Amino acid sequence: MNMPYTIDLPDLLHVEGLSVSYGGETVVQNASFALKKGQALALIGESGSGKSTIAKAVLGLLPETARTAGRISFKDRNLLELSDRVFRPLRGRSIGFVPQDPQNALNPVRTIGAHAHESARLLDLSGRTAERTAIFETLELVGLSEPERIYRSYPHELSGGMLQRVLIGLAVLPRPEVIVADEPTSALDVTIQKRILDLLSRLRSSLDLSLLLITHDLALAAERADSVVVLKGGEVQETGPSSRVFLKPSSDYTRKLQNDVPSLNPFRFRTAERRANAGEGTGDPFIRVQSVSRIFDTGDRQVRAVDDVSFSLQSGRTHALVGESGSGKTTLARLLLGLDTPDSGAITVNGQRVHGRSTSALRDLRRDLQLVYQNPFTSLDPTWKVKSIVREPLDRYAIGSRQERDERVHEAISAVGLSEDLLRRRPAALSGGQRQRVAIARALTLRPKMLVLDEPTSALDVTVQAGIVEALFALQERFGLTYLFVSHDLSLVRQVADTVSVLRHGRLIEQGPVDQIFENPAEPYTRLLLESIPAANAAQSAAAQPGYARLSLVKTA
Amino acid sequence: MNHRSNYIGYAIARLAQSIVVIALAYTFTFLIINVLPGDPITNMLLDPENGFSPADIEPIIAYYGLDKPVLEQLWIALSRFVVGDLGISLRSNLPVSGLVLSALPSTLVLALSALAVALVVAFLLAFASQNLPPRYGQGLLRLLPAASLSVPAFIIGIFLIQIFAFQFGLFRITSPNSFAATAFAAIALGIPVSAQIAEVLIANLDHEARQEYFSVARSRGLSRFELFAHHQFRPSSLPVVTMIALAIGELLGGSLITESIFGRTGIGSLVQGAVSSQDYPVIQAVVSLAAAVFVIVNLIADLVYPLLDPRLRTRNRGREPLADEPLVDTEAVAK
Amino acid sequence: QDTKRNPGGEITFLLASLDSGWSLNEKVDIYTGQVWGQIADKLLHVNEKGEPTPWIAENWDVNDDYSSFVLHLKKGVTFSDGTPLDAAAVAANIDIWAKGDPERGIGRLGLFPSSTYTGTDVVDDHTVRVNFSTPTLSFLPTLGYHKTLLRSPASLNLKPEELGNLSKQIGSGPFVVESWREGDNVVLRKRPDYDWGPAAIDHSGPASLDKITFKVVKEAALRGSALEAGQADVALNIPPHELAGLRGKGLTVVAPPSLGFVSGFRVNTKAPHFSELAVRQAIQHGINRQEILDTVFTEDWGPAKSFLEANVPEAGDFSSLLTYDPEKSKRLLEEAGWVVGDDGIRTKDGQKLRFNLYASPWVSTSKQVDELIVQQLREIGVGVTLNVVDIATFNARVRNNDTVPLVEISRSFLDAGVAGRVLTDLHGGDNWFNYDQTNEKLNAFANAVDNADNYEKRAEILNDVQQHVLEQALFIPTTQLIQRLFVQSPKLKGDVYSGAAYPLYYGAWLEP
Amino acid sequence: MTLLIPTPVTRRRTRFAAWDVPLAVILSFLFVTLVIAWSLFPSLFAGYDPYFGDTSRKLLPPSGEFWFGTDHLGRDVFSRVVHGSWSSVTSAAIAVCIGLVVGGFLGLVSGFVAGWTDVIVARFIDVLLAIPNFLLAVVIVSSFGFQTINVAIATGIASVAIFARVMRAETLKASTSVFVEASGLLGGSRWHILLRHILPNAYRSILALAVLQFGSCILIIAGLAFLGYGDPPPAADWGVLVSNGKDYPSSPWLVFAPSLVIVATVLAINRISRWLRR
Ligand SMILES: Nc1ncnc2c1ncn2[C@@H]1O[C@H](COP(=O)(O)OP(=O)(O)OP(=O)(O)O)[C@@H](O)[C@H]1O
Ligand SMILES: Nc1ncnc2c1ncn2[C@@H]1O[C@H](COP(=O)(O)OP(=O)(O)OP(=O)(O)O)[C@@H](O)[C@H]1O
Ligand SMILES: [Mg+2]
Ligand SMILES: [Mg+2]
Repeated sequence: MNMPYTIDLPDLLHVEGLSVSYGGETVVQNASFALKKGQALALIGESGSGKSTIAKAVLGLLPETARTAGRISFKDRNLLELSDRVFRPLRGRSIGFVPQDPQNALNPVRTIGAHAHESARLLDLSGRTAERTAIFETLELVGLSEPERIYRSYPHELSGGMLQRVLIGLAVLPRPEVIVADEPTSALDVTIQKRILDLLSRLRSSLDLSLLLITHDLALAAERADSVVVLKGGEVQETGPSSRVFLKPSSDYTRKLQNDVPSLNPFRFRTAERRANAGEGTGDPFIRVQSVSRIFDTGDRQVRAVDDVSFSLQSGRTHALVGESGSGKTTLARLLLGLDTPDSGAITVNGQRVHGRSTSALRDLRRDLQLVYQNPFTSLDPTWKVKSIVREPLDRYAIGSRQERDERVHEAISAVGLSEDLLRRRPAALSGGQRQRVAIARALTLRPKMLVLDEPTSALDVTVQAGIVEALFALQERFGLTYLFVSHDLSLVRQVADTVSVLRHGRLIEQGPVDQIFENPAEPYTRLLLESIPAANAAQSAAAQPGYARLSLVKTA
Repeated sequence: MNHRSNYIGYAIARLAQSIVVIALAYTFTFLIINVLPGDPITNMLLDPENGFSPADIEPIIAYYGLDKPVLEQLWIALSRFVVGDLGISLRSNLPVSGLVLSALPSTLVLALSALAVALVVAFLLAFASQNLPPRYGQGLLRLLPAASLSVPAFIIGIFLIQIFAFQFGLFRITSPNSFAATAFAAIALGIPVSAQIAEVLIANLDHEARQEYFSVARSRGLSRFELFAHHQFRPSSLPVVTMIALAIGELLGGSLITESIFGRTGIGSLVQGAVSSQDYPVIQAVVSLAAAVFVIVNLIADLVYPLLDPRLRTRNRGREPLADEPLVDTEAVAK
Repeated sequence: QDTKRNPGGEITFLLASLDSGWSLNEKVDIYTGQVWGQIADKLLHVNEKGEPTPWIAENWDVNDDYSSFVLHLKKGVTFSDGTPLDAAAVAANIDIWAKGDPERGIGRLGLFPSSTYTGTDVVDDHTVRVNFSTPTLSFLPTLGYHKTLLRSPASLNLKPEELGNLSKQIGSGPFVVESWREGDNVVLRKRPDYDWGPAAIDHSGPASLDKITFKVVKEAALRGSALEAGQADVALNIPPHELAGLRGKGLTVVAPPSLGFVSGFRVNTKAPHFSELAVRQAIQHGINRQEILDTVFTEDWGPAKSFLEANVPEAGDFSSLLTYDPEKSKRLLEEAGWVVGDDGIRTKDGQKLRFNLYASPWVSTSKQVDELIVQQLREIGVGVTLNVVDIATFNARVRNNDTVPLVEISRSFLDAGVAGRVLTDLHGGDNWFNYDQTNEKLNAFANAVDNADNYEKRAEILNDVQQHVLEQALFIPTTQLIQRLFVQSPKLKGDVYSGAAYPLYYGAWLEP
Repeated sequence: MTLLIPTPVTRRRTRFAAWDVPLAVILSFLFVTLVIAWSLFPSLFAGYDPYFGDTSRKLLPPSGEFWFGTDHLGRDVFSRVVHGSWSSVTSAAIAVCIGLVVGGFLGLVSGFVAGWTDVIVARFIDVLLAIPNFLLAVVIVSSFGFQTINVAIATGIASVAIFARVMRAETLKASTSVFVEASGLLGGSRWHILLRHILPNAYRSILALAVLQFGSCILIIAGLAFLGYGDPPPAADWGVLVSNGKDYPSSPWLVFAPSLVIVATVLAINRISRWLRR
């Protein structure tokens, strides 16, 4: 699957000194790199570093407001100089595109078939039936076993993974020479992500494609690409063969990136001491969930979102809920907070039952039990200033004097590592990472005993994620907090949790101390989840990275 | 299949709701009209030419039941309304249903032609707004809808008549139902509506052009026309269905002014006459008829919309993005 | 004259409304009246001098004290549904006029002297006798009124919901309804077997015009423009300021005189300050009638010389009582103790000389005239606030409201006896000046007019009434009232108007 | 009379866009300010008495002296337009206030309080929505009496539905949003959530709608005046001016001069609303 990295293949796509600016703002500066025939090149970098802009430049899809300089050579033509009319025949036929977000990449009012015919037309086949045959073949090629049904479906009738396959199919259908894939899996589950990436690799070798892969995940880039280009703020930090960049990063930025990838540093937050007394712990559990079920009635059928789940959690520890999307993690968290009522089973917090209480009793309970939402962009009221947001719970519970409240706000803000001058801003003027810290600060001002963290970092970059996780652990140390950590990112869970529950379709699959689960998964499903973690090229990095060796052990076990 | 029965259930519920709304509109109008003390008969007969004394008028008022308490009158009117009896016009002594039915076709013709004008103009504007190169005045063209929304409808009407009827003699206002006169009345009535539709349509087209799937479609090397037709225009035009439904109300209301200016008789002039003589049964009938038309058209729009927009066909499904995805990649396993 | 007559042709007549329906008695309004004049005949034709002339009644006998009338009907007259217009039909019509039919929601006819009516005897097929309990000088003129239309007995007996159906309302006139649309238009076709036109029209046999189309065009300005553009032949009630332009385009303006009161205001003497003679007289002389004529009207309007229209036989010329003399007005007010305040409005005992004026909702030019009067009265220090309201609001605010001193009058009649009926509330009189029966002089006048049993005697009394009312400034005339004004194509000839200014197109023809 | 279909947000908002005001919006603000100045201090702008004319100079066409010409009583039309702005502006404002307060309240209640209240209020809103705006206004004015204040009230009642609808949608949107649930978790009561979270978030759309409705209320009021439901003379409301002017087809400036002011005002207001809605 992995081609040896060779220098003497011809360049198919050559970017030289590319600069792109919008208005006065230059977002890509003097970028140069080359993609060789049949090879995969990864562009990595944090959000806003200009990755998509480069992809659009290659596809000739930059908006009219963009100004470009430099050269993008494709088969000896400078793509930047072609008019739209001349460029059009290249699109699809020579350069294919796989977009980032499969849900929005297909016209919702047209069937998959209608889309596919647009691509199939580029093959210049003799008629619609011939096109159909080609389409069905391609759909099967990308692993969609019922091509007729897919052909007739509308985009919203398919799952994200299926859509991403469809999109890959549409891209490869006209047999292009290069495929530009802009974060093709970042919107998908780990398990699906792996399948999609495997598919791309397979197609690349069987169809002799070159791949320009855009991602923000260094591990993924190292695992899937022959060479890597690291971008920051529109400038290229370093380029080189992926194994070299990955193992011996030459720029500080890449080193930092490498350091922040959880899968490469499984013990970053869990000291040896902590790991030593991992496990269930002793004494009365702070939280006890007993055979809880929640069934949703969606009109035409019932969804067992949570199905007979039990676990308990000691004070001061971190328990993780993992599972693919839709496995019932959020539902369980909401049940715990009393935002939803279970159909059966019981939940107690600190010995008190959560459900069947009056509103005010529930309110008292919640003082000790706070939630940090998955998406910091929707959980803060856009019309409020940060200071009022953080103060809101204090005001609501009428805690202390005015001055004490102010002090607590400042305390909480600095505890999450934000500077005071943000207090006067509104959420719109904050970055995603800053917002999530504000949300955590807000949850902390009441000095709760426990935080429920529902995928607190899944909407954020790896670097930002690392910062937030770091802050959370510092807080746990300081205040002895108890965490329920919900995530689908197993490598992150491994970094943070003491114990873990694996959920699937609402059912508990496996449960235990985190190291035990990761090193000795009893269930095939858990194993499959673990295998999906992108972890660079195992063989090459085993020696250099101890944590890595463990992962590869898991894989081969 | 379950969602088909859902759909039928939904349709029945909406229909019932519509009937309630129409009956409420009738009641509501009745109550509003009865705010002012006095009654139409007195106002009609106390014309100074007649020299009547109130005693002369009393039996007539009693004949029409206008001396009864308001709630009793409402009850009588409502119980007639539910069996479809709209009563007799106080002014012209003709059955209201006949009056309304004979006025309706003319207004419907006007409103539908206005709608046609509005759609044609709006779609042309929208098309030009996307495909006319900026140097040929695309910017000006985009200002047009907002500008024409600011012009009172009667100005447009007066202007059209003065120019086309009297200067160019293209139509005679004495035969307002002729093709040309109807066409110009439809233009006067349709322009504000077309401006609204054009505004939404242009905004939607711009919005679609910024959608991810638009640039993805572009990356498949589609021609300009294919792009416009399938990926920009088609999704943009769906909300127009809802707009058309809402515009019906505006067209019916606007017919008051247009009919008055163009000398057409229809619902608008009927209600205007009725209002000036407090012809209660006619006012109530026209208002509830307008409400009925509006409600029915909107009902149809609501029911048709899911058929046009595939996303809404499975509205209540809940999100289970990956439940039907095979867990294990069969192909990968096979290899 | 007949040599020029040109048979055939059709005309289009524009008017502002046709939505009062086609029911009986009071449902005939000034617009539907235009149509009725062509499709229904009357017993008499009353000319603009108020003189009754023969029509369906060929001649008539009156007893000495004007309380019993024998009408001799023309023979061979039929309604267009074929039923004969005989004595029984006439008696049925007169009964409906006098009594209405409350059972079917039909009111009596307002101007008909119902209170003294005792009944109609059918003497033979072509003779009726109409009886009253007291002298009723107004009976004969009333027969020329535009609402005393003769309709077929079947039409009189229609069910309530059919009364408004023009197809079922059958007359005996020179035209019959070819098609109609409620509130929009009526198309008339000539009746080929018609041969009983009024003596006042010098024509016999069927009408000359083949077809008349009445079409509603609400906007007055558009009626004028349509006429100008040759899209119509006659338009009713065009605003005066447009007339000069239309004349300039070669159109003819016809302003037939009508019998009635002039336009002006009756004074409610119960309103604050208006019991003071000085105030009333100051206003009488503070109004510049010439300026009103010059600004609002055209040469078709004449100045008011009394409160009766000049063509009413009993009207006198009292111009000297109606002069514009602001100095006199000011003097009168000063003498009465009204002094000008800072805001230019006169004050006495801390009360301002200020009142609300309501423009008549029945007269389209009233608003403009009143605007001018507001300006003029300001000159003499009287503050007037103008209100323009619809009929319903007018009735609610102006009737029986003793704070409104000036109430605009626009009223036509065919018999001047009405003038006696407005002075007091005797016998349900209109009590214009709100003295009830406290003013001896007015009481005496009212009785004298009511009891007069011949026209000459009554004319003398009415002369004194006019003198007194104007001297006392109980009525403040503005201008001659033109109830109906027609702008028409110069080709239209032979149109004749009734005393109430309604056209009869029986004798009309179009010049080629 | 505007149909409020949620249109997709047109421009990407950057942090400083709030300060970046397009020229057209500045001009619109200037014009609206001028109109407000007219209505507050008419005598600063108008040289002639708007209510008392000199009949010797009636019906003069526009000229250097009489910018908008004179009317049938010789009054300066420009002065009348300037003096009429107070009542034109206030009547539109009254209409918008009624719509805003009543409609806003109904929308809030029906969006926030579930159950029967919502059902009843929602049906009531449906009824108001189903009766064409203009028709409803005509019926109301005719029963309240022909006066500009009643016209304003009628127009306000007719616009209740649209405010209620938008408010309800905004309330529903806000009350199902995550930050509202979060506030509940943080101990916020229902009142607190309603007043501090839902209202402030609905405010922007409602404000933009109010501005937009201001423009269309001017048009509706003018339309009603055109049909003769306006204030009596010597009132100089813009709609009344147009309505009176239409009887003088040979003096077209009587219609077109005030119409021009109406069009310019509404255009400016719509532009501002669009800018607020961005
Ligand atoms: N059409 C545009 N107009 C102005 N600025 C833009 C435009 N598109 C992108 N930018 C800016 O250019 C910069 C680079 O954006 P780009 O989309 O290339 O980043 P990215 O690396 O793909 O980020 P992500 O990982 O979030 O997708 C960003 O600061 C972005 O705000
Ligand atoms: N209010 C609801 N009504 C109906 N079904 C629901 C509701 N909430 C959740 N579900 C269903 O319950 C199942 C579990 O949802 P849940 O949100 O708990 O998953 P999750 O594990 O948090 O997924 P993700 O990783 O995507 O956040 C899903 O199938 C979902 O469709
Ligand atoms: Mg990107
Ligand atoms: Mg979740």
